[in-house]
Amino acid sequence: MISEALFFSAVLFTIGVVGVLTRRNAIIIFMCVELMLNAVNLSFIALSRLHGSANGQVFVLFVMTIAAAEAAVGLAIIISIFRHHKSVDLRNINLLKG
Amino acid sequence: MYFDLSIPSQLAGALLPDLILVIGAMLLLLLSVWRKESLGQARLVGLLSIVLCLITFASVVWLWRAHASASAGIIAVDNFRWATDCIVLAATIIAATLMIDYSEREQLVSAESYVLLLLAASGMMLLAASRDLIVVFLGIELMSIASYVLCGVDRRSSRGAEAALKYFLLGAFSTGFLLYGIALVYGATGSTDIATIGTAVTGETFNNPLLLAGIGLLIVGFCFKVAAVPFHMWTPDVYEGAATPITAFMAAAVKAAAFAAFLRVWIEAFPGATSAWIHPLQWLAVITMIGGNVVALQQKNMKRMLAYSSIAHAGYLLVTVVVANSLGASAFLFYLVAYTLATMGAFAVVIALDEPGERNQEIADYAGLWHVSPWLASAMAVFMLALLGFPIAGGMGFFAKWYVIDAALHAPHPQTVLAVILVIASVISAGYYLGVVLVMFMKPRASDAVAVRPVQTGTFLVIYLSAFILLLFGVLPNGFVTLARDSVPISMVNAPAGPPVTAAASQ
Amino acid sequence: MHDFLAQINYDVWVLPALLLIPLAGTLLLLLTGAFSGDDGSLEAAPGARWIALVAFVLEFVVSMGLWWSYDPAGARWQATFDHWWIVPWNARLSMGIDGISLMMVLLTTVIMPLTVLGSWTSIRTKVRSYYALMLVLTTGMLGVFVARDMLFFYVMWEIMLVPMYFIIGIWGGERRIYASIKFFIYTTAGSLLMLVGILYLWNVSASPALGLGQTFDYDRLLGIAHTHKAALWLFGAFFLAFAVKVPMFPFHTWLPDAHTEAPTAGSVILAAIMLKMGTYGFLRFAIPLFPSAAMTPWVRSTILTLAVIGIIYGALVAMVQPDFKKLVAYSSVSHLGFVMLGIFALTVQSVQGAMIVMISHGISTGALFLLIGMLYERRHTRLIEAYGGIASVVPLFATLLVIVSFSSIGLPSTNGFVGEFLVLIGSFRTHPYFVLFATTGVIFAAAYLLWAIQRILFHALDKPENEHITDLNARELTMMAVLVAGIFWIGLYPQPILRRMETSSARFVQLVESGQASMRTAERGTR
Amino acid sequence: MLQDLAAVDTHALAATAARYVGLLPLIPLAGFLVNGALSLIPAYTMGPGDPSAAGHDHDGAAAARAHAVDHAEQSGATGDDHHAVARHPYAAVASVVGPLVLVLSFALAVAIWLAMASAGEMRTPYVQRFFDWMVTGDLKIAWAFQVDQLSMIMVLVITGVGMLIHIFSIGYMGDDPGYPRFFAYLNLFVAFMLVLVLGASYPVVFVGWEGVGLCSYLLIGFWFSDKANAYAGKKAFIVNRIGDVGFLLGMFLLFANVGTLDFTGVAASASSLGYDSALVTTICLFFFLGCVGKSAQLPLYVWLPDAMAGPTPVSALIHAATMVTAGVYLIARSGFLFAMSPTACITVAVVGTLTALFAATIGLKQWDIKKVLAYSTISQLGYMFMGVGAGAYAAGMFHLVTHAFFKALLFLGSGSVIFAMHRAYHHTGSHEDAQDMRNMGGLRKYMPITFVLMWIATLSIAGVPPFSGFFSKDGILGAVFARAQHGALADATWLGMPGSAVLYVLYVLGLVTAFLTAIYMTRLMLYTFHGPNRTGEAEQAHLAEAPWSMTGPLVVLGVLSAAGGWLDLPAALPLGPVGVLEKWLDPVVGAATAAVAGSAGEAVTSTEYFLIGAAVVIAILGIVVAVARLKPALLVPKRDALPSHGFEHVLEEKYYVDEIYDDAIVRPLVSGSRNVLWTGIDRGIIDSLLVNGSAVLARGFGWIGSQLQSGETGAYAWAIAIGALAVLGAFTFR
Repeated sequence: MISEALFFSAVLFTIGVVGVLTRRNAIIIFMCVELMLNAVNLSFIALSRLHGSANGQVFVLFVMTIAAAEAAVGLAIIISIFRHHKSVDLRNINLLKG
Repeated sequence: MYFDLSIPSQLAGALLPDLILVIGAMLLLLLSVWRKESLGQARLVGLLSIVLCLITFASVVWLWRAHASASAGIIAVDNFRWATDCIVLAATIIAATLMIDYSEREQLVSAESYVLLLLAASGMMLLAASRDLIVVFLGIELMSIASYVLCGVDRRSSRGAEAALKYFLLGAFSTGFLLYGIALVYGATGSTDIATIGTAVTGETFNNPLLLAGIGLLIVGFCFKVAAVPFHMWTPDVYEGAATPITAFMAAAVKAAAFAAFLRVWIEAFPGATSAWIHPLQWLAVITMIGGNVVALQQKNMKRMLAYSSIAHAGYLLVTVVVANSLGASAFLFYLVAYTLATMGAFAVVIALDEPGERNQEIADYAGLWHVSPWLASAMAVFMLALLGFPIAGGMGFFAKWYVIDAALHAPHPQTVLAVILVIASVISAGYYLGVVLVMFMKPRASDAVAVRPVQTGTFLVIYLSAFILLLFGVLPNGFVTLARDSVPISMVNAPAGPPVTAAASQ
Repeated sequence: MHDFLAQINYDVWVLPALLLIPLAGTLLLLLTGAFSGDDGSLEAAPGARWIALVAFVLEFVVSMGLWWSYDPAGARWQATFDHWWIVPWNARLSMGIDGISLMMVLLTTVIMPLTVLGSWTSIRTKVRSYYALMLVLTTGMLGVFVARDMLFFYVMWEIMLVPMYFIIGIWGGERRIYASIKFFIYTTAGSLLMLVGILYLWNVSASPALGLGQTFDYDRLLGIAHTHKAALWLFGAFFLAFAVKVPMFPFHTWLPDAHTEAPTAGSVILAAIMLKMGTYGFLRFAIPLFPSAAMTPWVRSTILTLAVIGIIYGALVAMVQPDFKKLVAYSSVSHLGFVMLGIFALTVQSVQGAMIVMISHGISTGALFLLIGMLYERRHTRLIEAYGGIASVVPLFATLLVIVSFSSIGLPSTNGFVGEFLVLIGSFRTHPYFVLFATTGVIFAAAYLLWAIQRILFHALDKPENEHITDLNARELTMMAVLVAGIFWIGLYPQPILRRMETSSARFVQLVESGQASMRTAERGTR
Repeated sequence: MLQDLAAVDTHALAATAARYVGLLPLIPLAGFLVNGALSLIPAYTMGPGDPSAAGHDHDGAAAARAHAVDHAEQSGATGDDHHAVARHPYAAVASVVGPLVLVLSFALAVAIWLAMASAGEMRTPYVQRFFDWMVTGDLKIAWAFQVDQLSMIMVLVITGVGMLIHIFSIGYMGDDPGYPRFFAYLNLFVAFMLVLVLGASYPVVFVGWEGVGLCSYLLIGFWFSDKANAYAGKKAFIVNRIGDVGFLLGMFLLFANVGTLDFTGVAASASSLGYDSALVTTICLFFFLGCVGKSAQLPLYVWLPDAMAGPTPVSALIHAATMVTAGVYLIARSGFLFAMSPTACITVAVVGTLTALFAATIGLKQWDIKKVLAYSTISQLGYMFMGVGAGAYAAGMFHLVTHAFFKALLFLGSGSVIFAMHRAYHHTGSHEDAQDMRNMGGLRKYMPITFVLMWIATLSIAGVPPFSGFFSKDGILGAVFARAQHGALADATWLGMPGSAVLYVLYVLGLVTAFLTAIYMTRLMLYTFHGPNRTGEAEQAHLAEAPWSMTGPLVVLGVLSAAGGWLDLPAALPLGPVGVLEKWLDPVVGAATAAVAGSAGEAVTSTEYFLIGAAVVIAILGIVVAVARLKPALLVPKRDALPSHGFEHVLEEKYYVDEIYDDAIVRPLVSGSRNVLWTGIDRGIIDSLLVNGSAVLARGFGWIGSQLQSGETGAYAWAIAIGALAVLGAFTFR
């Protein structure tokens, strides 16, 4: 049971990573990151159950809170970038390089 | 003074400086939104945030002087924490000071940036204190989220926005790795408490793939935060795009706090798995030292050059993590003091010479600076030489590097090769640090060069105090050496510094 | 004299005083600069050079007491000074002189006032900074020569680079920037590895059995036995630092650029004093600390080969230089080859000879650079082909150039001969075949210098711009007089110098030989 | 040191004039200082305090000097001996000081000589120590002079002939703007030469040895504005330095094996080196290499003909009478070493003989009067080496002395001729070569005194009795013949050949050389003084004898050349006291001579009379042949002369040795240094490739790194992901 949960979590995490790597839209990338975090949350829950300790579940609560905060900040930043570039396509956003 | 961390009130006592800072920051946030935004109001918030930092600083010093100690728990009450707190707070004060001058110059009305600085600082202090991976995560996120916003604090700047976006996306991405790493370590050891993990990770268990993958992902997460190659690529862009005081803050404080947590986790949680992580970390240290320096050679923009320089310094600091013992921690702290002063001083000079809209930042713009403002150029030369690690003229920078090399040579597994590579990397770095000196002192002033404006008070103080402290303690580093030596994580205080090194030339 | 020196407790304060006098001068210059508000040009700040001159003359006067106070038959270290510095690391401001240091200190204090005179009119911008850097540089150089604490030594060793970097880079010639950065990086690259070596030594210096902690104390570090492998690595680290500084072939290419582009005083200091730090480093540190490594047959013969190559190669390359300063720079490579030969041949005569070559190279090459500087100041070119026949316009200059050149060639009765002769005759006893080749260096030395002065001084005066070069003035004659006196003094009666160095040189030889011997017995024991 | 002094006190010379021996070189040195100062005083006008500020100012003194130089340029005729004409303001002072110091030195030398003569036979040298020079470890070298019979001979020749040449120079150089400078150099030369011959140890001798090289350098390049002169001076010094390397190595080898460099010390322990050992032969050959350089022997003779670029008194004093004979002196001085190595001895003799022959052949076809004398000098030096090589140290020294007389006379005489020629050309403003014999002819009418004196010297050098050269040359040839018959050298083998055969060949070659000598000297006389005058119609009116200040010394030298033979009459011709010089030198070189010659003395035999007869016949034959074959009347002036052909041309071009050296050694060395060492290795490999190459490499990596930094967030994410994979991989596959 535990290995299935962990495997599932790993697959989800990988999907998130691949999404970040392949997509060029800032919002989609951000959503993929959220997917990664939630994959980890799944692991935490499973492991928490495995060890019979509450730590993992506490951790998940923190992660969810922080993810929410991150979402708030992130969307604000994406809006700000949209104001400047009229686009959230990362391919257009490379003033800074070298 | 003794804190029993299982009692909430005593836990609060042990977190006194953190609480002061957070509560103060909240109050300042209220103040900053209380009235219509104006430069004057923002300035007031800035000054108050400096005062708040000073109060926090005093409380840290008070606890430090009182030899506070505590039972085992989620936070550490030890000198390492206090020392890191002091460095972080000092960096915050410097950043706020620079921010006040910078905002005035750029007509940037942003009272909230000071509050964000304070919040980031509180995250850093939490990192310095953390003895539990949950706290580590909280600290990192608190610090990072505030930093994401800080990067884009100048809403008029598209470069600032781009920096914020890149930092945010990549930061969140790396958080995923860090978090996954924590999860796996938790899975392998059944605990998020660092000390407990430390006892669990021993010779027998460390072959657990869960644990190894966890350690590996933790390395990725931390290395992103400290900007180690190849997880560094956000650094130059973000440092260049962000407002200069924020860049200075990130280059010094963010890196310091992330490293503090990195070091503590490594010293307390994973010594049992040394043979597993030492080679990857060595390689990371090597490519960071070399990579940061060689790319810095190519830079034309001062901020970008300093960004790559900060990457190279992350490589030097990684050496202390590789060593991961009390000597490494002392070397780390000492290095951090010198590095913070030098790098923030350098950014302060950049701010002093800045033209509105962040122009006049190319290295070529500094040509002949010595002829028009000799003291500013001299101070910059001191910072450059300090970053290079040159004795006397570079002040503490030399002893910092010295300390790191000493830690490398004196480690239980002597890192002679790393020490030699560190030295070679330093030689490479001479190419660009001296390049700045050269441009300032040996090139003539361009005919179309912008006139140097009088340096604003805050910036002035930052530049010359930093230079003065660097130089003073570069001659007589006794005080800082003693402090650094006594400021190792609590778990190391009674442990020996490793077996006396015998005559093995290399490991 | 002895009584007077004893009465004023000379030995107690002289070394710190020597390090502090230049710093006081620097401070004075910086303070006057800070409050004057002018641009620091020669016209605006004519007093700066006087401050520097007074400081250097004072330094010279103070240092002269060492000549009498040093007792060759006395203690190993004299005029010692010891003060805490970095307590947690047990680094101390520990100083002292022996016969070898003594000569190097005096060489420095004699040359420095002359360099101020040499810069008197040629440095016209930012004079305060210039002289301040010269003063700081002096402290660094003297520090190297008197240090008995390895950390103190290293700090002094490195600190010299900065002022010299600025002196070359700001007041130098056309390619000054390239030359200065090359100088800095080249020498730093060499010495940083030595830093690792020093740290290693420090780490192994603790001996818990005797209750002694880690130390930088030179004398205690001398007593540490290393495994042969460790000794080789450590020697390698020190070797690189010193070999670059010497400079030994093939680590010499920074020198021609630095020498050529530096202002006159910079070239003089580089040649006369800073190059000697490399050879001094070998004498004081690299060899005595790791005798078993330094005297390993293949190491020794490699270094001797490089030394001999340096002698001949430097001379041959010097011969074809179109730029007189570069010619002299390559001649330094050749001369320092003799020093290295003498040091590694390890006989009392050869070591004494190496010391004399160090001193006399300082005098002769310093004088050559000063003379070139005087010419450059008048004609603004260093190219040999730009001159010709000027002996008839500037006879005093010509006379001095001929004297100095012949001292550099090593004409007997001048200083150059005494040093080379002692080196060669001493080295011949242990390494005759190396000497066979090295001795041919004296032919090439004559070839390159005579050819150069022939093209500068002699031939027809066929370039109109050379017809109105003015001859030397009183200031220039004064500084040359000092150096010419030195040339003949050492050439005719070097005995006072040899006597003062004799004990230290002999001790060096004996120390290395016994270190070698103990290594051999130890190895035999393990087999 | 005190003990040494005490030991010296007991010496027979301790309380005599010999204790002032230190003054001998100091007096000329003082002259040097005074004259040197005189030559610099007018130059020293207080310039502006700041050279760079006034560097281009046209100040008065500089202008005056520049004008003087212009004048010098215009009046300097092509290739002639006299250059600028402008009397130096302090010439009068220099005229007094310059020669006076030589007079004083000579007087002191005579006083010491008298003291020695009155002290009776003196078997040990009188060594006076002044102070330590280089004392360290077991090396002990002091400034010390050694007075003995050998050094005294040299001192007398140097100061005596030197004095005459100084006096000659007053007139000869009077109008030269560098007049005090000339005397300064000449005085310095005498000082160093005296150090050379008085030095009590090899290193002190070496001081003089190189010191005279310095003076030679300065004097050859005295008229330095002519490129050829400056070049010749440099060439002389460098070629000499090649020899000096041998001298140095000899000293090193000696010290490493004997532990001392004092003559007395080495002589005492020389036997420890082993008779005819490779070691002692090597030492001797190294020293001989030094002699080859200094005394212009094969293959290092090339500098001496060029050295004729110096003023003629210099040629007479340095390049004929004194300095070039230093090599002979050194071998005589080191007799105790050479006597132990027959191999080295024969080598010396062979090199000397070959040089003598070689130079004589070149002398046959030279047109420049001084060049003829130069090759003649090389040839005669070869004779001397033949003598000392054969262990006939006294004979070698004897020839040295007589050669000093007649060759100085020849040079000064030729100087007189050149002086006259130049003055004549100067009057008419002609730019002909004043030294080319084709422009002379028939000068006996105009310069009768010089004419007579030159003939005396010519007969002397040709070996016609009873002139001095006959006796000294005969002494050498006789000694070679005697050694070939029996003794250590006859018994030795040299390069696989029996010593006696080699020596017989040398003897024959010596005779051939004598024949050639007679021919080329007669040729010189015929072309210069006999036949019609080819100088030019206008110039003839101005040809005249030089003033008495110049002819006076010539007369003295003429007397010495004629009568010098009585110094050392052979036993076969007892025209007076026999073998004075040989007896005088016996305490110094007697033992060495005996060691080489063996026990058998040189009895007066019929063979010896035959030998003497042969030498005389050959000399006279040479003169006769020359007179018969050469037709001065057919000669045309230089400007009209046709180029020579065949072997004649090869001789005229001196066998192209200079060109060969130039092409085979000098050019490859210079171009190799420039193209291979400097451009190739130094700038190419070390600096560009390794030093700057590593910088370029670092920058290259930096450039790659910054290209990777594309600004694309996606790429950065990829970097993180790949990094993460790598880290995980490192954990997996560790």
